[in-house]
Amino acid sequence: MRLSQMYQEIILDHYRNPHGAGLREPFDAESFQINPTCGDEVTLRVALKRDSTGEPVVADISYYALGCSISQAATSMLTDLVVGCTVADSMHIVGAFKHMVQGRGAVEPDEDVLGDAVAFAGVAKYPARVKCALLGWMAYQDAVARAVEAPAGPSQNGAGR
Amino acid sequence: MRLSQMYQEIILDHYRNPHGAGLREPFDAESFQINPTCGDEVTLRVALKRDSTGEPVVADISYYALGCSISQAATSMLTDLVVGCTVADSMHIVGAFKHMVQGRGAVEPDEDVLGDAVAFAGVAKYPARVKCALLGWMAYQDAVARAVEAPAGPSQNGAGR
Amino acid sequence: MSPLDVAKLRADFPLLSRTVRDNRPLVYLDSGATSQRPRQVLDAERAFLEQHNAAVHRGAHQLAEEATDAYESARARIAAFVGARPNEVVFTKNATEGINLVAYSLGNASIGAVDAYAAARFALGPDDEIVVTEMEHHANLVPWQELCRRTGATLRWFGVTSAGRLDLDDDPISEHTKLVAFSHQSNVLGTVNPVKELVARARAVGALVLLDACQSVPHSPVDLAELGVDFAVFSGHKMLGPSGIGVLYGRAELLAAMPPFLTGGSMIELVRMEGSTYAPPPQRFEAGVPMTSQAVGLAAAVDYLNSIGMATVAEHERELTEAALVRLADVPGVRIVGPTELVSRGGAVSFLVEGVHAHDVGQVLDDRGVAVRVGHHCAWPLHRRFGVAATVRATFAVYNTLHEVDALVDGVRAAQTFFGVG
Amino acid sequence: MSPLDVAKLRADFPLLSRTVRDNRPLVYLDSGATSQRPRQVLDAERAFLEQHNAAVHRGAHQLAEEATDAYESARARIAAFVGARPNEVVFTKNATEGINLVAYSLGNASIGAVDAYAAARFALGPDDEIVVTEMEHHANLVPWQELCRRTGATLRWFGVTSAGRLDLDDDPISEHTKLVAFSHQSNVLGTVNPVKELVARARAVGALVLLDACQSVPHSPVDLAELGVDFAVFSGHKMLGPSGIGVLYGRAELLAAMPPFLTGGSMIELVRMEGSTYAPPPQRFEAGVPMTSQAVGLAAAVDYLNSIGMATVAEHERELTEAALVRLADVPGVRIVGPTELVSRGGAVSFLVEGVHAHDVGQVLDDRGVAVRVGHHCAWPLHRRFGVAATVRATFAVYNTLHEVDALVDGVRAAQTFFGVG
Ligand SMILES: Cc1ncc(COP(=O)(O)O)c(C=O)c1O
Ligand SMILES: Cc1ncc(COP(=O)(O)O)c(C=O)c1O
Repeated sequence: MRLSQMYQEIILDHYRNPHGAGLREPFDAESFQINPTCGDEVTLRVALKRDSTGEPVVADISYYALGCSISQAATSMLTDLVVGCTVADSMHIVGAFKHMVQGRGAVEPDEDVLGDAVAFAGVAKYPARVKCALLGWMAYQDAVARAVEAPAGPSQNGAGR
Repeated sequence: MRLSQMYQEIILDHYRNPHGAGLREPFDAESFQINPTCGDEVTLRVALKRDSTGEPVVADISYYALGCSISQAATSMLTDLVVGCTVADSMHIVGAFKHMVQGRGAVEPDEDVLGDAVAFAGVAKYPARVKCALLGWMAYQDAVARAVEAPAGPSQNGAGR
Repeated sequence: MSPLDVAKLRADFPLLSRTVRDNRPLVYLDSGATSQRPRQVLDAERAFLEQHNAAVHRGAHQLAEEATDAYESARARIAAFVGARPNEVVFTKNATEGINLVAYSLGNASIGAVDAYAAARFALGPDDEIVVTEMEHHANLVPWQELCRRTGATLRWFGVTSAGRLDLDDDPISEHTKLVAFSHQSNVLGTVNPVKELVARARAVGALVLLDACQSVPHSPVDLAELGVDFAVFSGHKMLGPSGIGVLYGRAELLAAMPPFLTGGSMIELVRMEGSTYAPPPQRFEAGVPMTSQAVGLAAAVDYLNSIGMATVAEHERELTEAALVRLADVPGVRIVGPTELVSRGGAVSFLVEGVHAHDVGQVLDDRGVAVRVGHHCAWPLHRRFGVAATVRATFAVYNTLHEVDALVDGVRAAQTFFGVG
Repeated sequence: MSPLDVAKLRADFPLLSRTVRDNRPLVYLDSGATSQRPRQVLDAERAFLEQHNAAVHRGAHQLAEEATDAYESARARIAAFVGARPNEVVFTKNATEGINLVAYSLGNASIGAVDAYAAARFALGPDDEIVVTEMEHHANLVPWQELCRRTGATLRWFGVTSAGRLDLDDDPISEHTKLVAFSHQSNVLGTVNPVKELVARARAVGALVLLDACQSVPHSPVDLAELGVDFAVFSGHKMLGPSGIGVLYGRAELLAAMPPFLTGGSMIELVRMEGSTYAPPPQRFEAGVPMTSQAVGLAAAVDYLNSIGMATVAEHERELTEAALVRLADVPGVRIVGPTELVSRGGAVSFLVEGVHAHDVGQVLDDRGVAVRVGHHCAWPLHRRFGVAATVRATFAVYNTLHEVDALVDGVRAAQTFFGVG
């Protein structure tokens, strides 16, 4: 059954018990993202700190999400993967995740980089669900960009001008 | 040859020697009509008088026309047919002419009413030329309507608002 | 069932016999988004293109005559289908363009030096109001928001009751109202709105009425003149016809007085560098080379629907809707969003499955070959009104069967099982 | 002749083998108005409709995925055909809509409370000017007249020399100019305008450039990025593709900053009753269900043209044009309106026959099976410039032959004989 390729057990687990859910303080930047086709939304905050070498590191990700199993599980898994990473490393993971889910099933995911998130490889075959998987990840990317540019203050995806 | 059905000798005669051409005074109303597809135009003036019973009669039609053989000849033939008629009779002729040329070749023209203008029956089979045949006739109809409403003053077809 | 041989009719629709996802027969329940085309429509368009194609209203050669005849004959047949006269039918690319056409034409009457008559009749300003409803498709909402932004007018709206009906008691129509725009049938709730009542209220204050007939014209007999609306729109692709064509109906007298929207070739009377005047309707509103073969295809769709009979179409779809409502109601955890009884109700059936997001329900259905729509169906404010982001929506057309309704209901149960909420 | 097997290629075009008027073989010389379609285009559209049709960008089921893929693949292939990126291609119903889109978007930036950035960049007011040319098709003239009327801006234009070239010495471009809009190739004169020179002049004053590429893209290789224009439009039906679809090209950065034009479904980001925000381009400019099968058909047309090679197409049409110019020049009493030499000249050949009105010439040609266009060809000011109401126009496509050029010239002589001016 094709369904179980997409909805792997680990995805359903994260969906039922999302990691790191809820909005917390303090945070350096916040991003609000929506999926205009289905109305799903996520508000995601990122808090950064500096490690011993002065490099920025992800201290916390907190979020409030309305959405399907895929979008909820993907956001949950994001927090597992990037909290504690340097910002630079986290961007590498985001890049690999985007590459995989947008790859139409033709991209061999790198488990070393993506860990459990390779479970989303099945989503890549369903183009309409790719945005679901990316919702939280795009919010993270946006929030980090804002945190690095000008700390604090909420935002919304800027396409609406 | 189908061409000669359309361009009957009498049409070509009127085209080469249009009757009543030129703009004359006095006149009761003027109408300017264009064919928006080809840019042909006619300016047509009508002068009315009253007959012994007080009925309005067409005293003169004068015109300046730019256009193809069909439109020029049709205007020329119009003047032959309606100058001297009562306005009411002329409207009957206009109606019969329109009916014939818009009839797609399915209308048997009434020679008693249309006289030489039955020569335009062939035009009815060429929908793109119907507007040519009607250009001067529509100008006449418009000018008469104006003359009856409010004498004198030029006009243009009113579709452009 | 109705006296309709659905199996025979389905044979006219090549796409319906295909399979999806590991060879499952397709169960197409998304006709509210776009319908499939019978080969009669495909054949009509192809025959036109192989034999008569030319630019219409422009040429004097035989092909141009034939193409113009085909195009205008299509207009006449489509007009007759909805009780209109040919010169009251303007071809647009879709219903959305039709609504924008009216909105921009009113906007154009409001700015710059247009003729005084059009300005007096159609201009909007800060004292004026436009009334819509909370159940509108974005196509019948956003253009009015934008028109208000441009003119300073105010947008007001009828709310929606929890039963999925317009709240007619809280009536925003007033002497300030210039236009009332609403859908004949909601594309989400299936609700059929009380057109005559709303027309009467609009008339009482001298307001114009625009009817979004996208979801009614394809599914039941509609006579626009009899309904008494001023404008109406619908789309070809939702009524077995081609994409890329829609219809704006406007009462002749109104179209004749309205300023143009899109400008260019074929809609002019006289053009000078310094300024132009415009042709009478419908040409005034059809700038450029039009969607010729699509008009021919849409007329073939109308002929096809007529050959079935719109009353038969409506009756067949009523049976499907009834079956869907009854059978879904039997599934614990399923909640219909919209009227559950068949009074003043068409065949859009939207629902929620407790504990399973609409996208996930849709995915399970898709895996079983059942194509439905999930999301807000371009009616986001309506979904917000019901406190949800997304619903699952099944919509029917004349080619659907009761067996397909069963496939839907079975699929919903399967989704519950899969996500452990069954 | 060019290395093109025209006879073989003609077999792809079902319509070209038909007869007209008492069994005369059709000689179709009106491709400048609309071209005919090869069966490859008809087949592609039909295959899409029989197998993959669904509403794009809206559904999550397999058909919707396939339809969306087909639609976006079409966009990518069409973009590549003109040197653009996919997100720089907006589908419209025809070229006319594309020009209106830009005009209305600028207009919308000029009125009401749009975002300050768009206003600063695009708003027009009484101090501003738009520059066109006297040889424009009405589609690239009237929308600018109307935009000026709405915003108070002033329209200026390049004149045309008696040789049929732009009078570049009398240049209306100034620091007031906000936009320069002109045709790549005149649909009447055949003149190819100096795009790079005009772009340089526009750039020097910070003005935007819109290129009407309706008559160039179908006939020669065009790289819009390389030409450096900001916007360009062309129509599917003039390039062997379907009617009901056109393309607006816009530089990505500009489209991203421009306010929307048509509003409704699929172009939104967030919709509330109180107001909405908009999706990024190209979706922002594609409201409603789009012309899906038509995009697929247009991409097939592009594939077809690519398989011939646009350089080969151009060379073939150059030979036809040369033959027409030379052979018509041999006929006493025929006057070409437009350049008579082949430098910077495409294949629209318009002419006058002394003593015979264009309509009458056209009628004689039609009687012999030769389909040309007569009238002002939607370029009335240009005709006025040359002091005539109407010309006869022959236009070529890749499927025309030298034999057909002879049929044209013979027909012109026959018209002279018939009207006694030969
Ligand atoms: C130069 C030019 N511009 C614009 C147009 C308008 O194209 P369409 O009618 O397809 O919108 C045409 C064709 O009619 C044309 O030849
Ligand atoms: C009620 C309603 N109005 C308007 C529309 C818009 O139609 P289109 O996208 O064909 O313009 C739709 C369909 O999407 C609809 O269901």
